[in-house]
Amino acid sequence: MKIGYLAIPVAVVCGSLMTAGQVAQAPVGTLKIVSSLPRTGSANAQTNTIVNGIRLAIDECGGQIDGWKIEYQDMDDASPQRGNWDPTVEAQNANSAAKDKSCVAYIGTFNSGAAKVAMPILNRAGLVMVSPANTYPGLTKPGQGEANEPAVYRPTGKVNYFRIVPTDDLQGVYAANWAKELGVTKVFILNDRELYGKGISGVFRKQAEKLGIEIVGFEEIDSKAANYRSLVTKVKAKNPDLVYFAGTTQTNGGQIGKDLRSGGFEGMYMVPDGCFERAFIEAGGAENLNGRTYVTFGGLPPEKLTGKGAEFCSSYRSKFGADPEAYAVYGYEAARVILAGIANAKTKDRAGILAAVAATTDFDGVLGKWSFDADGDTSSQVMSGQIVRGGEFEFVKVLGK
Amino acid sequence: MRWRPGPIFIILALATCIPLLDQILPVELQLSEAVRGVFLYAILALGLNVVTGYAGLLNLGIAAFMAIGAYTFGILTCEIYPFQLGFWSALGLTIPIGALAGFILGAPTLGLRGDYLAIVTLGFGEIVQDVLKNLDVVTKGTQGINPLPAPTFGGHEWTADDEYKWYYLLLALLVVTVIAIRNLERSRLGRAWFSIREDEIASRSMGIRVERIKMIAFATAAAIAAMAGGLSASILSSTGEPSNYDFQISILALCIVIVGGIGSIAGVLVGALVMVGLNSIVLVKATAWMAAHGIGSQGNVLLSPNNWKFLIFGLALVLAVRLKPSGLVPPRIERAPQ
Amino acid sequence: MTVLRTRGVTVRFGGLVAVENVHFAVEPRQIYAVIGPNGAGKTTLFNAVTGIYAPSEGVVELNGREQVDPLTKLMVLRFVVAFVSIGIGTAIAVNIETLWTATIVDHYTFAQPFPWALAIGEFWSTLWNMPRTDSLIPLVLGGAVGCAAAFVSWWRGRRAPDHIARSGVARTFQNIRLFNELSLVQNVLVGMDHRMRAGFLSALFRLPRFFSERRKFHAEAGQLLEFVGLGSRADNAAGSLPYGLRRRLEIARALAGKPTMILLDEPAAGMNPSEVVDLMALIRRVRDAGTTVVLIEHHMRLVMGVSDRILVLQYGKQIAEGTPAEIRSNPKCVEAYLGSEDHG
Amino acid sequence: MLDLDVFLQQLITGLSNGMIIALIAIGYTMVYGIIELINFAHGDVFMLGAFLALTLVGALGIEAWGPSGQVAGVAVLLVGSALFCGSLNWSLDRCAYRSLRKSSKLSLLVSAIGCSFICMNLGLFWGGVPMEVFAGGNAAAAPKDFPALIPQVNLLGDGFLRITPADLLVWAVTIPLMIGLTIMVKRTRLGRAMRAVAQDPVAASLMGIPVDRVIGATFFIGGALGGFASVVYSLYNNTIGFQMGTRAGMDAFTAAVLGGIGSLPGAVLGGLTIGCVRAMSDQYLELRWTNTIVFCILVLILIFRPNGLLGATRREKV
Repeated sequence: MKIGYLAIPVAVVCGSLMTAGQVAQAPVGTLKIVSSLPRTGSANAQTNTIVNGIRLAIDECGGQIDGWKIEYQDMDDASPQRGNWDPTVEAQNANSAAKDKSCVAYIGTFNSGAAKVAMPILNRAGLVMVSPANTYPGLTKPGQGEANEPAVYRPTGKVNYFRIVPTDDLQGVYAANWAKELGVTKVFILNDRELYGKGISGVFRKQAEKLGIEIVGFEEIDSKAANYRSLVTKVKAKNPDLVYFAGTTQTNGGQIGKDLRSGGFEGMYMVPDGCFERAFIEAGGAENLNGRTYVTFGGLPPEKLTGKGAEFCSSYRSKFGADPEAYAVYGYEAARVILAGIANAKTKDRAGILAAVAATTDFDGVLGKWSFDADGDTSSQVMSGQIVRGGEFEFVKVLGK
Repeated sequence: MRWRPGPIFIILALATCIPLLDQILPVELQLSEAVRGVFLYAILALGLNVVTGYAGLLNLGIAAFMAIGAYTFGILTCEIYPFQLGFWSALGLTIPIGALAGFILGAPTLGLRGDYLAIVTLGFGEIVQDVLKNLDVVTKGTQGINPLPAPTFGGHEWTADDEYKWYYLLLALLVVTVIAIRNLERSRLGRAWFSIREDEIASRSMGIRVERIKMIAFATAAAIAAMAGGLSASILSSTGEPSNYDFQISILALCIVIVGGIGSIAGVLVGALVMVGLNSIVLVKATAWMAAHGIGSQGNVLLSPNNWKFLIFGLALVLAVRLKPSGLVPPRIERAPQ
Repeated sequence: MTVLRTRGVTVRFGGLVAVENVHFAVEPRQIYAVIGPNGAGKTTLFNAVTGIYAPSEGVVELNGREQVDPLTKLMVLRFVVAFVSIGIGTAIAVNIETLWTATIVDHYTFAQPFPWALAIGEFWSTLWNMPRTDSLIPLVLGGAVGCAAAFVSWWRGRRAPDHIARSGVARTFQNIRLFNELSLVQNVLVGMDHRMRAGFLSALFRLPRFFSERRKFHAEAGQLLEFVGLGSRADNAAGSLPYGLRRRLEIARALAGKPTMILLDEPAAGMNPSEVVDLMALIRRVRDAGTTVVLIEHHMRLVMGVSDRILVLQYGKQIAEGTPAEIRSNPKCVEAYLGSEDHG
Repeated sequence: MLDLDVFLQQLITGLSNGMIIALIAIGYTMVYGIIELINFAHGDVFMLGAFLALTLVGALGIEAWGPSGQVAGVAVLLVGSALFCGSLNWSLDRCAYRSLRKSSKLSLLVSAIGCSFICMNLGLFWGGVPMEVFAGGNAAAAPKDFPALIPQVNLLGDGFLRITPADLLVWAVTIPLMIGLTIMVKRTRLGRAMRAVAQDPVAASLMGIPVDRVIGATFFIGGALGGFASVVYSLYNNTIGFQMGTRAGMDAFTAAVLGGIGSLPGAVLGGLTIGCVRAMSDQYLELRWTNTIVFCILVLILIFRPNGLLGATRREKV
């Protein structure tokens, strides 16, 4: 897939979406979309932008589709005593969505671990679930996770879970390929011991081995540590060209970048899309990351978007007063694919909407033109590579097809 | 003496009515699922109450035993391991394994003075998470183990949809735990625990084997916490990830015990209702209501209701001990071991 | 047989010598008093006898046996067991990933039956064939630490007060140490604890044994409270008792364990004259019931009235020992202590 | 020789990290010594101190003060944060702990836990302040970059071994503070009063020592040390976030216990031990096992020295 093709202006989703907003009439009924994301605690910054994206998508269709009123509820799957996602709360959210007859779609979860809890519940309820952030391959892809995955998440046998982000197995491979292209011969791999980081680092490691990159070290960090100076010393002693950290801003991606610099490490630093947000640069300090920090991201960065995508950027900017982050794009896309599903559904109930969303093909989204495959994964395999320069992410190239 | 229903009985009797009430309430007001969480934490806190309330040993790592219970249950039942026990036998096994874990931690450290023991338990809570995360091969690391079975009755395995069955099962197990702990409390053992809490030197001089008695308290607490862990894993059908059993869970359990009334079973039940109720009922419903009515915005950090949750939880703790320093339902002396 | 004998007991706190070179012996069914001015080291001596402090020098013998447990063969066996079990445990724990892979992961295919016998055999052969550095080092290190820890805990516990109390020595405290939040009966029942046999399971499941034992000991505790004159308050909290009665409760609690010897630390402190008379009667009754009594007291009328023998301490040193008549006529004692006969 | 360089580098890192832990640990140990409270809010007070420091950096524009001006700036931050944290800790005592002196230690503990949550939430709000140093306050919960006011140069030239001005700052602030504090506790009237209250508050109050004021002063000093630590931490690590107090507090509490709770030199020794063990374990074993190793060492030390490394054996009066 070439850049030009990707950058095709994103067309109108469907006619009804546009007209419904203009026809002012009493709503036929209410359809509710809920999202369940960790809103309390450290992931709050990321989920804020997801929710902004969702709200923008709903506002754009005027809160109405075919005379049905679209309601949105923003649920929190974190609890104050945990300060992070809480499985009990996630189950509670999923159950209440399942019980609420007007609820037709579930946007979530943020953490793949939470998805494991929610998926069987929503599957039994026949509720469509679209995740803007889960990347653990086992949730959808047979043979990638445990032996019983993903069947265990589909007790009814039907696929109701979809995701619009590429999974770890893609990103790890692309990142390693890119590292090879950048001329890396020795790499030191780190991960944050979370589901996301462990997955990507494992794939990265395999691919790097395949490409003949020497792996001089593999460490799992403590994501709550105050600094990583002793780690940097260890890294420096091994003298790699690249340090690959599979983790997120929350799990100290910024701090590692900072400590690598202050510890005198001169090589490159690469991180996955969990760090593709302004907060990463702010946490790491632009002067520490500039010119040496590479970021991969599933899709094109917002500023590279044209047409419908550019429109999204400008309306996001005018509505929320800030540039959209990667997660805002994901949130927006997740909401739009659901709204399109609602518009296309023959019957405006769970089964109809689920069928419509599952049938999504050649969707003109801000992430490109893509479809859902039989497992519920996005067909989009576009990833882009960024470098941090001048305190901003700068687009370098498209990775993969 | 004529039997009068005590506060424990009244609380538990009221609890049986909630699912019936839910039948007539709209979805937003239904409580039974959230109350299930209260039961789970009540069981956990009852365990902690044995060690902290009765024996007076500050334990800041009770969640570690919950994690051990959950992972034991997971490994013994999940279809990706060869053991594949059923719900009841696996839940039964979490109890001795939890007790064993309590013994392993307790054996070298119970000679320590109060707060030295506290830091050891706190550290234990952290490393259990670390070990569960690091032993990928055994525990599947951060993936969590799933699916886990629910109890079967008459060949029908429950799912999360059978929520009232779950509700009553948890309630029944809570009642069993309450009875078991009351039996222990009102025995020679309970008396020994109380005496150690009151005055360790005096009880030693009366021939109480302090280390052994402390050890039993520790292991009992660990066993109950492990059972709570197994139960919670079964309800969620997943062990979740190791960091789901972190320090904050231990802290919540401790707050339940102390806010409710140290060493009082009724206190623990009330404490669980208040603390967990605040967290997973009041705050959840309040933020949902505010969001539905367009109150607050998330652009501003102060106007987003979710950002106030820590503050409200903290204030509740400070106010609770300020107003009721000995707990909401302090233990009554004449009810103590006889 | 002598119930209690000390040979040259000395207790030092840093540079301070609290008790120095004290020799005395208490015969069965005696009432033995230890007197001396404040700070003479009487309570310290009691603490050394009951194991709360370890004597810096000297030996305490109880019923003809040294107070400190000797290192028996059984103990040595326990250290060996600790070494082996903790060593093996450490070795398995350190290599758990390898073992688990060899045993479980390699033999289990999803949804296939699991070859148990093969897997268990594999477990042991893997453990056995492991590189010696992986298995022996943790085994030796873990075993050594475990063995050392077992030794340290034995070393600390071999003179423990609970151990001494269980061998039949009970005591009361100068600054009363009751369990204030327990009722009177419960306080006494704590004293009986080491005579009870019903264990964890019989309490948990309320087995018949639990009930029979509870009946028996509750009745006995009631009698004991009657004996010290507190029968009517059995269910009050100990913290609610007036000061004078607390001492009685302490005595009842100490007697509850059926001790061969009871040590009373200033039982008459804060009592009025009529209470002292009652106390004297009580002490005699205790002795008559067959228990040896050792007491520390400042109240001279009581001491002279009940004691069979008296030990006088001053600045930690033993200055006299003998019958009340001998002490009364000993000029050193009169000078040191009895000069202030009106005390208390 | 590279291996030796690596070892020395880890030692330097370990000592610097350990010093910071020790500085926080002293705050714990002082408060514990005097009212036997594990002051859970201490870590969060420390965190708020770091937020104040960052606010001062932004408000005063310290980054633009030039090399020598920045030294003055660091001094301003140290004083400002110390005063702020001291006062905050004192007010916590005044509002949340004082009324609980007579109740059980555990109620006090819960009050402290509550304060910890409140402070953490205040930190979250603070992160949303629309200032440039807080990245405009858009992402309140995200970690914040703390500008490197101290140049990140290697004082030892171009070799592998690095000592940066930040390392020197840590030592230059911490060591005099510890010496000063030890002298204060040993020599001054306040120090004597503190030790008296720690021994026996009732007796001390009978001797005319204003117990509440002495306890308040202890909280102030402990908090102030947390304030110093927060600035040192921020300048050393260059990142702050509203949840950093929990981990810092946990490490510091472990250090205080390891050294013998209540003992000032013990807290320092404990902090340095933990810092060095961490660094060595990171280097010679695997990072993921570091926490476990620290814990095992703690347990081992406590088995053989139940009162910590330097803790006095407390003999209960019987």
